[in-house]
Amino acid sequence: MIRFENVGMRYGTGPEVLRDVTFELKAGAFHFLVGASGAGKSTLLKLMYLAHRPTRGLINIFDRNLASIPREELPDIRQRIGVVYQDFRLLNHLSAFDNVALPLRVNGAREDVVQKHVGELLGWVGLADHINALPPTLSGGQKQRVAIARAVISRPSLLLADEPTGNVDDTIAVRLLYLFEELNRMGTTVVIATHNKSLVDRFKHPVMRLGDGQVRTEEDEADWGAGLRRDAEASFGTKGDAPTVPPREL
Amino acid sequence: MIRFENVGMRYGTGPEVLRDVTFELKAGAFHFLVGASGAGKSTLLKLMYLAHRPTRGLINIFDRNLASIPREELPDIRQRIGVVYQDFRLLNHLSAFDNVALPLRVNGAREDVVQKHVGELLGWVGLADHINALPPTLSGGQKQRVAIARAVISRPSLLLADEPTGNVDDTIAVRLLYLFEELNRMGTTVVIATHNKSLVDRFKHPVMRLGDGQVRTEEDEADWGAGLRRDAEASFGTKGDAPTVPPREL
Amino acid sequence: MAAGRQSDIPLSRDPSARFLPWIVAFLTYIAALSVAGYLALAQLSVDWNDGLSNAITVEITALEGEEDASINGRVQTTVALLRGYPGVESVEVLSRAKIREFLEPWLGKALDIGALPLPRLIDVRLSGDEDVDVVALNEKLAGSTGARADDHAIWRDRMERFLGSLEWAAIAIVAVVVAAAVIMVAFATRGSLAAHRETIELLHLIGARDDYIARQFQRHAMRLAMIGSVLGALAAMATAFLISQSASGLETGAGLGAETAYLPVVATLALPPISTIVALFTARRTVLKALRRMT
Amino acid sequence: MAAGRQSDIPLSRDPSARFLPWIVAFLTYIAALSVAGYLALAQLSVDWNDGLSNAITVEITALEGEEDASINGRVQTTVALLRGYPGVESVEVLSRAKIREFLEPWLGKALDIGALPLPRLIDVRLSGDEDVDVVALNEKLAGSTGARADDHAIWRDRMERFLGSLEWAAIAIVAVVVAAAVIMVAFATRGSLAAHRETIELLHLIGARDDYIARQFQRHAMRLAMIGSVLGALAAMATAFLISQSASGLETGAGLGAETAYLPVVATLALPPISTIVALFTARRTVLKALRRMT
Ligand SMILES: Nc1ncnc2c1ncn2[C@@H]1O[C@H](COP(=O)(O)OP(=O)(O)OP(=O)(O)O)[C@@H](O)[C@H]1O
Ligand SMILES: Nc1ncnc2c1ncn2[C@@H]1O[C@H](COP(=O)(O)OP(=O)(O)OP(=O)(O)O)[C@@H](O)[C@H]1O
Ligand SMILES: [Mg+2]
Ligand SMILES: [Mg+2]
Repeated sequence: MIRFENVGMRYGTGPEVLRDVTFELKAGAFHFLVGASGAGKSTLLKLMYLAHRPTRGLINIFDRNLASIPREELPDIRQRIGVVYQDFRLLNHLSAFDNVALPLRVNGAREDVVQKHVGELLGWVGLADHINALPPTLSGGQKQRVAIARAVISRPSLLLADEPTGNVDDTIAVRLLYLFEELNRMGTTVVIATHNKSLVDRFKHPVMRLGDGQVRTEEDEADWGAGLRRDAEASFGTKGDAPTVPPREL
Repeated sequence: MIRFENVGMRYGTGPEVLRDVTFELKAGAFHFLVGASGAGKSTLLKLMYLAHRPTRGLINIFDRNLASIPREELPDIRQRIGVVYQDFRLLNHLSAFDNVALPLRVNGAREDVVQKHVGELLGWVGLADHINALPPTLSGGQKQRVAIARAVISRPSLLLADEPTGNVDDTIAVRLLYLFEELNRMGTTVVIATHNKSLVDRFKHPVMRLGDGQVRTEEDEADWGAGLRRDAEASFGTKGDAPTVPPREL
Repeated sequence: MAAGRQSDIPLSRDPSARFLPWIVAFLTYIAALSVAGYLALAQLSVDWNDGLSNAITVEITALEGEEDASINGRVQTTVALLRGYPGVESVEVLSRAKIREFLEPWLGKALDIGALPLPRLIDVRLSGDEDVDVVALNEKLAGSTGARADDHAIWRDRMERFLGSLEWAAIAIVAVVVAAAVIMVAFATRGSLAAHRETIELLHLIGARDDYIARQFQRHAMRLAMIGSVLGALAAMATAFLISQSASGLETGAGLGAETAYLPVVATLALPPISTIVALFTARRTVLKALRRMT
Repeated sequence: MAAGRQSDIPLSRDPSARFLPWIVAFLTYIAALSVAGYLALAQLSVDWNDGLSNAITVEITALEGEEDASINGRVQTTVALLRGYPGVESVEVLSRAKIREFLEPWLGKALDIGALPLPRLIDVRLSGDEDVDVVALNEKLAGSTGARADDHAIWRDRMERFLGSLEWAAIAIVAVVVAAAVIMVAFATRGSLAAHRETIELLHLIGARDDYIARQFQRHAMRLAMIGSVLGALAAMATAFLISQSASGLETGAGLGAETAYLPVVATLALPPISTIVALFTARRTVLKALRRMT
């Protein structure tokens, strides 16, 4: 699905944010991405959703070498990737509905399909009362849920979520994680960057830890929680010492 | 310090977000403000930092009736209030330094004072390496820390923080809470809206819970943590059933 | 909702939405008026030219101290000679009153025209079937009655050169106007691109193709150009109408009559579609070029 | 850092930063040229008027069949009479060559001027110390030699009315230009206010006073207006210089000489400071008005 090999990334002439990042995500994997603030989680995700090119190294996505993909084919690939941006990136002049409908419409979906799916999903994330609200009139957590709905509406093959629960309470956060797991069960590969320890502890998925510009894995050997299929595995270039975090009640 | 009496608030012709909110914050208090997403936490804070006028009811701030304050005196009052906005509201064209310096400069502070304090504070929140970075080049957590530094730089009498730890990990969150407590010890009244349960549990300050447009208090009777002075008290109009949450290790 | 589908980028709130139509209107106005002006003058000159090229004026000047009777004799001889000349249709001796009428504006009231020994003028109309060699005619006249024929070749020549430069001026103005329009549209489009950089980036990341984005810009530019150019064309037509009205009140403006006015109107009507298409392609090219430089 | 202190609002990237200077330059250019044009023409008319009001032209027309000798006699008598008239400084009979020279452009080569019985013209210069009653003089001349005196009153009158309307036109143009400048600055400022609404709101919430915010806008508008008006004034001066250069090449433009050019230059130099101040106050008023409507 995704393979990084000795990937390095720097912004402009700054220091290398990522160095020698090597890992592989199998199709259907579900990973948490953790690391200190400024460690490079968002940067790593940016590389995965093709917002940046790496300064060095090799990235394979959907089994194709990123460097060899011509510009015209990028939209097709991007349409298969759903992203929850850390800062939401909602379009302020479009209603919650139109924001969520955007990926479908860009994809050329039929309007009746759009109407059906978007309304349903917005209801699921608890925004049935705010379907026609503009983002500036939504609360922080409501915006975040619109952003999540937009990322999953088109059932992407790859879902990248950057701190998707920073503005919602744990009840909603758990519900959103269930949504992601549901998608994952239907075949979507999921990577969630988060600072929320309790979530990471509660949902026992493999953890990728970013530190010193490198990725290490922390395979949690505990049981995988009720009914969660686990057909994903990640192999990492750098094997680090994986501190085991005790599972905790919410 | 702050007194709300039967305050109601609606946006435009929408439903009442806050209804009959009545409470009092004594000078030097330290409160958490919790509630579901969309409950009205940010709205309540907006009323406190004078970004909105209530649709009804009485607000006293710094022992003055808000309704009777002429427009020309608002800047003086606002300069005594520090705010961490949920969406940061950094000025993208100003460096981290200039963003943090803004309240001092608006206040007419001398440039040498600005230079000294701003650099020191940015160092304290772990951004010594990013003093001249523009916000768009900062990570989510780094932006949040700039926003916090800007809110506290002028040692406000009242500090209002809206979800100030949503983008940082618990280590940094705790460090930031210590900063707020330090300010509180020097006399600043603090109100922190947050979804982060573990923080609320760890720092044993009184909790204001927003639900159904009303405010209820949850006085946590446990010990107050190492060396924290507690000269604040809040009296609330509506006494609700306060679910006691067991303290938890981070 | 269906409308929302095609306008993810809120272009209608850009400053260009306010200033571009006015600029296009102004440019269209200029272009329409210069083309219309050129066409009207060209038509006028065709009329004049027709008149002039079928006419010769023959002049007989009084000699020092010559009697009226003598001059009249010379005039009669000349008329007879001209009547027999091949290609000549009609010959008319201009009356003294007519000559005076012609000269008065030039000489003014200060000079007593009545006291002047005026030259006699003969107006000769040609059939236009044969070319009349004016040089040969002149030699013949000089040899017989001392009359001088003038085929207005100088005037026609001047007129032609004048129209030639007018034509160039009109072409130049239209070229400048088109260039200015292209520049302004490109300029406005680039402003909008910069203003909506984040939205465009998001659309890209969602998987929108360049064409999807460019279509929104080109539709926007097209709409603004259409509004502007229709306004400008209407204003130009109103102006042209007013001019032709007040001109037809004067004798000199007779050539601007209604029957020759359809050409400028057609030219003016052609401008809005042209502007619209120019705006469309300019916006499209500008956007696609800029988008290719983005990821 | 100190610069950052005063510019929290990134106005220099607004579209107004690009278009406002050009508009102000254009407006200044128009205003400068109309004022300069008016002043130059007014100066010219003063010169002409001085010349005309101290001069009378006396005309003696040849009678039907009158001999040269007879006319010359009448001319001599008139000259003598004029020389003795109170207030007359000098009297000069214009030579035949001079009169011809004057008439030729009007009559053209087609007419044989040599054959015309030209009127005699006498140029009379007055001392200007006493008012000369032209009507009385005319009666006296008519009674004695049949000569006619013309004090150009009609011309001077026309000239005065012409200058009067020119003055109004210049004032109107300047008024329109100032109004347009105020509107454009207000317009641009409101655009910037809308574009930076969030930044302004934040500054307000931080405790910035309206004056703190308005100062940034007024400084910005002032800078743009200054750049624009200096450009416009320079262009106007260059244009005026070119015109006066080419005009002084022609005889008719003698009045536009260097010695009278300082007034237009002063007027033009005054425009940039005026524009700058107008822009400053317009921007300030616009911002303060808008801010008062915000919380
Ligand atoms: N556009 C950019 N230009 C320059 N530097 C950047 C840019 N974006 C990020 N950085 C820097 O790269 C580093 C990693 O940033 P990144 O956003 O990937 O961190 P993160 O792990 O997502 O942190 P957080 O948890 O705070 O969101 C930071 O030091 C940041 O300042
Ligand atoms: N500007 C606005 N116009 C209209 N409605 C608004 C506006 N701001 C907020 N609301 C509505 O008011 C309600 C409360 O919003 P508020 O932002 O106060 O919630 P919150 O408690 O801060 O939620 P969160 O935890 O998600 O930030 C929400 O339903 C929201 O949609
Ligand atoms: Mg991040
Ligand atoms: Mg909120």
